[in-house]
Amino acid sequence: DTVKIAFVDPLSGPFSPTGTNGYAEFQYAAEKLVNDQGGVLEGDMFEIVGFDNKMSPKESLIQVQVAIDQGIRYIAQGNSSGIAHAITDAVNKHNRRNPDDRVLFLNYAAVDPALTNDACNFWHFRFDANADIKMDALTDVMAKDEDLKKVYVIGQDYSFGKSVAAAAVRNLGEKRADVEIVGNELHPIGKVKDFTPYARKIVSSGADAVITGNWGADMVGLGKAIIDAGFDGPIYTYYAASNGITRTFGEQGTGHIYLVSEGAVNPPASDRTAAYVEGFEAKYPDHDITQPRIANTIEMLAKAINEAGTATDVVKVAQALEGMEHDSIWGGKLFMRPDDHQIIQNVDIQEHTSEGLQFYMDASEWGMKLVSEVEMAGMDSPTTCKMKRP
Amino acid sequence: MLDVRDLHAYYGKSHILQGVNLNVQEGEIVALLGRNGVGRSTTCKAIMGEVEPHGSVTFKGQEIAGKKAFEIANLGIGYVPENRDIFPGLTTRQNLILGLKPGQKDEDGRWSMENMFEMFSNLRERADVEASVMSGGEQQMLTMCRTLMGDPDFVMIDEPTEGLSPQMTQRVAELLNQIAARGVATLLVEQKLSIAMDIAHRVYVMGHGQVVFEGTPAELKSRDDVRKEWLEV
Amino acid sequence: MTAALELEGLRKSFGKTEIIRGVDLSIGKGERHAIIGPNGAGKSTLFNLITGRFPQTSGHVRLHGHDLAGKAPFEINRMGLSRSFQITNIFPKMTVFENVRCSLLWSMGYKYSFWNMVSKSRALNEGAEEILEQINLTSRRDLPAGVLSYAEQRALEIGITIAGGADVIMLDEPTAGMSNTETDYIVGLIEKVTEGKTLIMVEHDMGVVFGLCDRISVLVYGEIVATGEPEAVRADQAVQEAYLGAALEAEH
Amino acid sequence: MTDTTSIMTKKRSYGGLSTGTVAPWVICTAILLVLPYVFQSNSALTIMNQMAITIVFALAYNMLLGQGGMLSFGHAVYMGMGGFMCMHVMNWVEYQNIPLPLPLLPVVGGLFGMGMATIIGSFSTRTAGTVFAMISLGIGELIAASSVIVVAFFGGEEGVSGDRTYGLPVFGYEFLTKIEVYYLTAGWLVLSALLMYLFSRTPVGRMANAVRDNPERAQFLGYSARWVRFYSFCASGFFAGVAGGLFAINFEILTEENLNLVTSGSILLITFLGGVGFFFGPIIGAIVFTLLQSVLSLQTELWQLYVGALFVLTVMYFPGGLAGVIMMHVAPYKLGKLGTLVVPYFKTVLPAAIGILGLASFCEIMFHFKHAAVGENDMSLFGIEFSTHSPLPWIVIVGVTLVCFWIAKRNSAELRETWGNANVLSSPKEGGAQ
Amino acid sequence: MELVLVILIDGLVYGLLLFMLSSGLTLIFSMMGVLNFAHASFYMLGAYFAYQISRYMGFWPGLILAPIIVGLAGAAIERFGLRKVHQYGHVPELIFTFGLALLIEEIVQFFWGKNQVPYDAPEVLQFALFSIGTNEIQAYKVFMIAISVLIFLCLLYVLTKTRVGMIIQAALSYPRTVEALGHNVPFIFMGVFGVGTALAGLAGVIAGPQLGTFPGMAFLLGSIVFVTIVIGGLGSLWGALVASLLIGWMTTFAASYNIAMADILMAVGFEMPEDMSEHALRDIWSLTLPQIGPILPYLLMVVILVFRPYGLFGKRDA
Ligand SMILES: Nc1ncnc2c1ncn2[C@@H]1O[C@H](COP(=O)(O)OP(=O)(O)OP(=O)(O)O)[C@@H](O)[C@H]1O
Ligand SMILES: Nc1ncnc2c1ncn2[C@@H]1O[C@H](COP(=O)(O)OP(=O)(O)OP(=O)(O)O)[C@@H](O)[C@H]1O
Ligand SMILES: CC(C)C[C@H](N)C(=O)O
Ligand SMILES: [Mg+2]
Ligand SMILES: [Mg+2]
Repeated sequence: DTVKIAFVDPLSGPFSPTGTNGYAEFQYAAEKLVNDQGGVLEGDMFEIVGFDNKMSPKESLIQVQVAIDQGIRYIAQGNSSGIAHAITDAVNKHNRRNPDDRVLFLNYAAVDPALTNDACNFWHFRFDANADIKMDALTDVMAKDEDLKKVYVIGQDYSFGKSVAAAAVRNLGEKRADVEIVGNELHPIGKVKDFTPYARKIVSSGADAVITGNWGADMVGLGKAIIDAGFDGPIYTYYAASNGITRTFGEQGTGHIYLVSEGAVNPPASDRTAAYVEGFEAKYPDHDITQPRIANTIEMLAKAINEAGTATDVVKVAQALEGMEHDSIWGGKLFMRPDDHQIIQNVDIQEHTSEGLQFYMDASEWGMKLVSEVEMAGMDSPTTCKMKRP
Repeated sequence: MLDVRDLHAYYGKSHILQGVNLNVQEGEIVALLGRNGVGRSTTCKAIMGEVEPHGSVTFKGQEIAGKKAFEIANLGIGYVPENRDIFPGLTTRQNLILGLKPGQKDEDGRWSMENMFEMFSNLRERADVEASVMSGGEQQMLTMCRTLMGDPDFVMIDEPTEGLSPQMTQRVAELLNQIAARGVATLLVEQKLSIAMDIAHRVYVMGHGQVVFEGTPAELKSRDDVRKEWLEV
Repeated sequence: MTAALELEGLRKSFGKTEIIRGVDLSIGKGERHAIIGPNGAGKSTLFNLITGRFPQTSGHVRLHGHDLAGKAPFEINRMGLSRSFQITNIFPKMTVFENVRCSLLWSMGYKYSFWNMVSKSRALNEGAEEILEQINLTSRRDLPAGVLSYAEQRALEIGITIAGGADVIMLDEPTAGMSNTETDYIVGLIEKVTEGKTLIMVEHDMGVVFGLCDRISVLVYGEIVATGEPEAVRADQAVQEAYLGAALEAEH
Repeated sequence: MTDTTSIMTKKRSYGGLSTGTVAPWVICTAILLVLPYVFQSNSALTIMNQMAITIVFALAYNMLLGQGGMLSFGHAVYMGMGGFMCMHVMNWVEYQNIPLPLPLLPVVGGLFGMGMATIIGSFSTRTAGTVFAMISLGIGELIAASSVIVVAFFGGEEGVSGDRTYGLPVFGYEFLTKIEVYYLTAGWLVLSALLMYLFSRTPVGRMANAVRDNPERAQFLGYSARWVRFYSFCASGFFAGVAGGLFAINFEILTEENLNLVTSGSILLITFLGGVGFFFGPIIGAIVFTLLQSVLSLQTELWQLYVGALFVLTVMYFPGGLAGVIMMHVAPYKLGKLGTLVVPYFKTVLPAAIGILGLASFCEIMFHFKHAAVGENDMSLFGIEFSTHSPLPWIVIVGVTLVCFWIAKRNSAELRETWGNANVLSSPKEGGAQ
Repeated sequence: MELVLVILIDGLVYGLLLFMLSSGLTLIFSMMGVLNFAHASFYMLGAYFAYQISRYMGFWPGLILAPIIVGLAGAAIERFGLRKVHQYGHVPELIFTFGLALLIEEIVQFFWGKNQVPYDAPEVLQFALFSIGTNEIQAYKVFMIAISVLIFLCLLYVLTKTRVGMIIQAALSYPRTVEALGHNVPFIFMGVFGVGTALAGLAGVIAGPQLGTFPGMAFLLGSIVFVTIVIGGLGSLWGALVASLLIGWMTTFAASYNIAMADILMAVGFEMPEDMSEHALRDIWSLTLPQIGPILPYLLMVVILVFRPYGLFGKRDA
């Protein structure tokens, strides 16, 4: 029988761009990396089942329940840490109350550190570097920039945005005590109609660089406003790529937009990587590989299932995942840290450009190019997670 | 001028007009009498196209049944509804202005706003007060004037003297005669027999949604049976 | 004994125009009093002042000796005064029956209670049915009030007003728009239900006025020019000119 | 807009509940009792619970809209506030182990919701109409926005979560399983629905209608329009709060979405879809909408398109809402002519329905054609597999759709005819005339 | 300080943009009484149409054509949808527009996808006209100001110099009677709705490049427009203008100054609790002006409605 993975993310509404893109990536990964390789165990195929959570915690919980009833054992979600908190909590309760149909929560993008610290639990695995780790990598690069004097930190007013801000301040403090944080503020998420005033503040604060965790419309809005206002320094971001963002920034973005992520595709790590991306671009022309970690998620799950020898006893699978090491299709190693289920991987800094690209984004002539890479970022980052194991 | 043949009208399920026949000639005043609820107002509404008419209504030899209300109005039919329908939020003057047909200017027609104010001095005093606060009687005058502003060739007036003081009632009677004098035909729905009898050239009596008597006021006076059966309880 | 209703130096201006110019009037218990006068004289305004619809500019209104200054309409109504409107004012979407039943609720002491079921109270519903009988609308019981013919709505208006059984009843042109025969019927009804109660009515139909009322006041331009027995008023010269004009002949 | 009372009072059954009024309640309760045996899966229970909650909320909302004529754009506030309070209480119960049995939690929510309503209502119910509507909109936005700011109470974006099972067990029930929660919810559903129904029969309830129709006249009947509004508002707030409590018990988490404009807006849509003119309208609305949202969205990405279309068509052709459609048939039923409609319905509504499905299929296939991954040409509709890149399915769908609509159109005249006759005591003339 | 000047300009731009939306809505909401929740959706349509046109013919044709197309669409919707619903009252109309908003959003996503589209200001206007301090003012912003002022003048003329306003207001209470006086009420309603939506469309055309053109743009502006005209007072064009500018400047200033509640509280003489993490009022202490900026208009609206129900300039009770 097939191994089903529930993809619970917004497939409709204002947040659907990230959702639908992730959905495509999951389907492609399952097909290419598992099914075409003959599946798991004795030929069981992966199947990705999409559930539209409309970016609503309530709907997420309903859909998760529906998924569980369909005999699905693996819940994948990533869009917004807020929802992730709801799901991880619900999954935890469910597994405690229904010992005989437990499920795993594969978090592929919700990067609020809390999820692998105070809010951690045995059933939650995060395949994305959390906000702290990413910020660590980001600030490493920034620290090298000698004439960086003033930095402005701005983000969305919710758990993720807050943790980005906190991490930024902490890291810069440690690495470049001389750099001054000229601004550190949060704006309501998805409510700001015109970012100009924020841009004005940033410009007149005389900042040389901006750090933001914004995503979706909040990212484009902020970015364009800042550049229009006449800012000419770098903008260090988490999610300023694809989903129309790259295309909208266009020429304006070159030399401004930097982004921290994993699995840079320009240049591709190997022919296998290149083939994988080409295949995807061919199959999904109006999507891009925006979340390379999704491939890792699928590969590691498959590996874990094979090691555990079962796809239904998720405890065994989870145990197999814990401490698993794996060679990522994007190059470099992957290590699922057992004590907090936070993946450790290479983190890349990339820049928005039109030169020297093998792969473009948004079917435009722009894309993201590797600037520098941090090996196994956050390997020894601390965690407060104390998880109860079954 | 106006010729109504076998006119039927319905409200939902209830069959209100069951074949009304009547006609009005140039410059004559025709009174439409009957008990409350027999369907006199409905007759006017049906002619005006406010309730769907079934049957034939010709005006100046032209079939108007099925036409839209504003088309009918622009053919020269004026209608003074029984419950006044003063437009709230607009002043007396604005109410009168709305009486003008699209593109029509004051002074164009038989009556100007000035004439109206002369006839009913109360209106002049209240010209720029919000009309909906005016006294019942004043509102009654206003509706009549509003319709006349549009310079119709034929007016249907539903209970014009309602709520008017005896004096004013006289005044309205005079006005109706003036209207006729200026060659405008009138269909008068009236409760106060006395007045109807005084000024009407011909009267129709309605009952059971049909016209049950037609003739001159004099004839009606002489016909006690009709009065007994159709006008009294 | 204190008068049922007492007006003292009552004045009302809208903006600069003064509509009621110092009205003094005292109406005894059980009296049937008519207020007549030309259109725009201020009769309805007077009603509105008494019933608290408008605040007066100056002067006093006393109901059974209590000053009504600053009281809201619903408070005044609770003190036993009920009125009808010249321009029909009913609950168009509710059924005729509901219209009447609602007008009984407060007077039957249900107030804002949410522990009584209206459909359960026999007194309430039969009371309502009775009113319907009286105003001849039983046949239209379950129609939305809005679809009644004009005169039917007028009848309902009166029904709602008298339903509460208030002891001071004010009617603003109750017979307007009714044919002579209807008029006669309604007058009879009014006579019956206001037995022993105080009635104040505005009316342009002299037949009704002279037939029904004990005393008449003539209001002209916001001032009372005459008050007294019908015969006296009818004889009054000023009244003749100001108001009745040729009307009397017309009516009788 | 005639209220169901007019139909009740016809029976002149003053005093004593007539079977006519009791029967529906008994039946509904019975249905609620057996439902879990029909739909046993946990997800079915989850969705039914969600329905029940929405029903309570929608009924509460209709106390304002349908009966009080007050249009609120911020009613989620009272449900949400009630819910949040319950979450906190739930957690206190857990940590301070206060002996508060879970089934009583909704009362807390209700009281808190009512508390909120009392505060807001004190100034918002002065008038109905636009002023009320806009104040409610403003308050709604304010509370929703502050929910992400005031983290201490609202828990920010993650919201507040708790665990219902840590309270003290009631008769050995710990509410571990969905089924237990279902019966708890169902119980509250029946109770609050009944209370709300009775409320609409009380003097305040009746006057709410009067004030809706003509606030001024109500004043001259001894009632202060403002107080009447205020009372209905508080009552509505209470039951909204109860719904919030049920939500807290079911989902064990409350977030900003429980307060925001979207929730407030959808409850308005739900209530209207069901039909504001009838007490049971919102119930139907809640059931249908929940199904659309949670089940249809599993079937198609276009579900919002269909929902939008549904609303537009409903208001255009059935302003009385779904309940209105049902009540339309009461008259024919009374005249014993319901039977005459069956055939025409079969001949008109059936093809129309197929036609609509065809139209939907067309949207689906077009969507698939435009947005599906390259090479994935196959899609399945109603269990039929086909390729969107071969002309045949397009032709079939378009053909079927057009033919069905044509048939429906042709037969609709007959339906209208029979419908007319079915509504009058007979005499075809009258019938034909409408 | 120069930032103030910059903010004044930005606020003006945003305010006038709001005005263009609200002016359209005043026509529809204040005059026809239709709570048109799809208004912002027409604004979105304007932006998308203009984007589509600009891809073939450039920005300027779009500026003219897109609003016209939107207006025609609006008129058609009135004619074949709203008109039918109108007779049932205002709530059904509202529901209708709700559904409409959903439909429009889905349709937009169907044709233009879920992502933001690259709809940009014309090259000729893509330069910094002047800069105040380090802040640059794009020429396009000045262009936006010009257009909005133009619109305002046109509307002022139509509403004050024609009978249309009166007719519609009268028709709200007694449509049949107005018709019986010879006015083609349905046609006028259709026209007004068309013009109103066209205005929204125009707003979209010129706001698209500035605020971004994506399926969520309608929802983002949805309710604020109502707030604007309610604050301004229903039926008052001047009110709409003043309120728009008020909100424009208010939100812009709020977003621009990080005034922290903590400072205020301490200024007033409160003690800053040392351990903030568990303090009950911690959120109040950490509150900053930009956080609450976006909700200030709603606060203002509630306050105004409570004390002055007919808004700043409204004559009738709102
Ligand atoms: N909208 C409506 N729906 C249903 N029935 C109506 C409607 N309007 C009027 N009716 C009924 O139609 C009948 C005739 O109404 P109409 O107004 O024409 O009476 P009328 O002759 O004008 O009497 P009145 O002296 O009261 O004006 C009345 O019995 C009334 O109840
Ligand atoms: N709110 C107001 N503002 C300005 N003028 C008003 C207002 N209300 C009434 N009036 C004026 O006061 C005068 C008296 O009105 P009122 O309704 O009392 O007259 P009335 O005696 O009832 O006349 P009728 O017999 O025609 O009903 C009228 O001229 C009217 O225009
Ligand atoms: C998909 C991501 C934009 C979600 C975001 N990183 C969060 O944690 O909320
Ligand atoms: Mg009549
Ligand atoms: Mg009067």
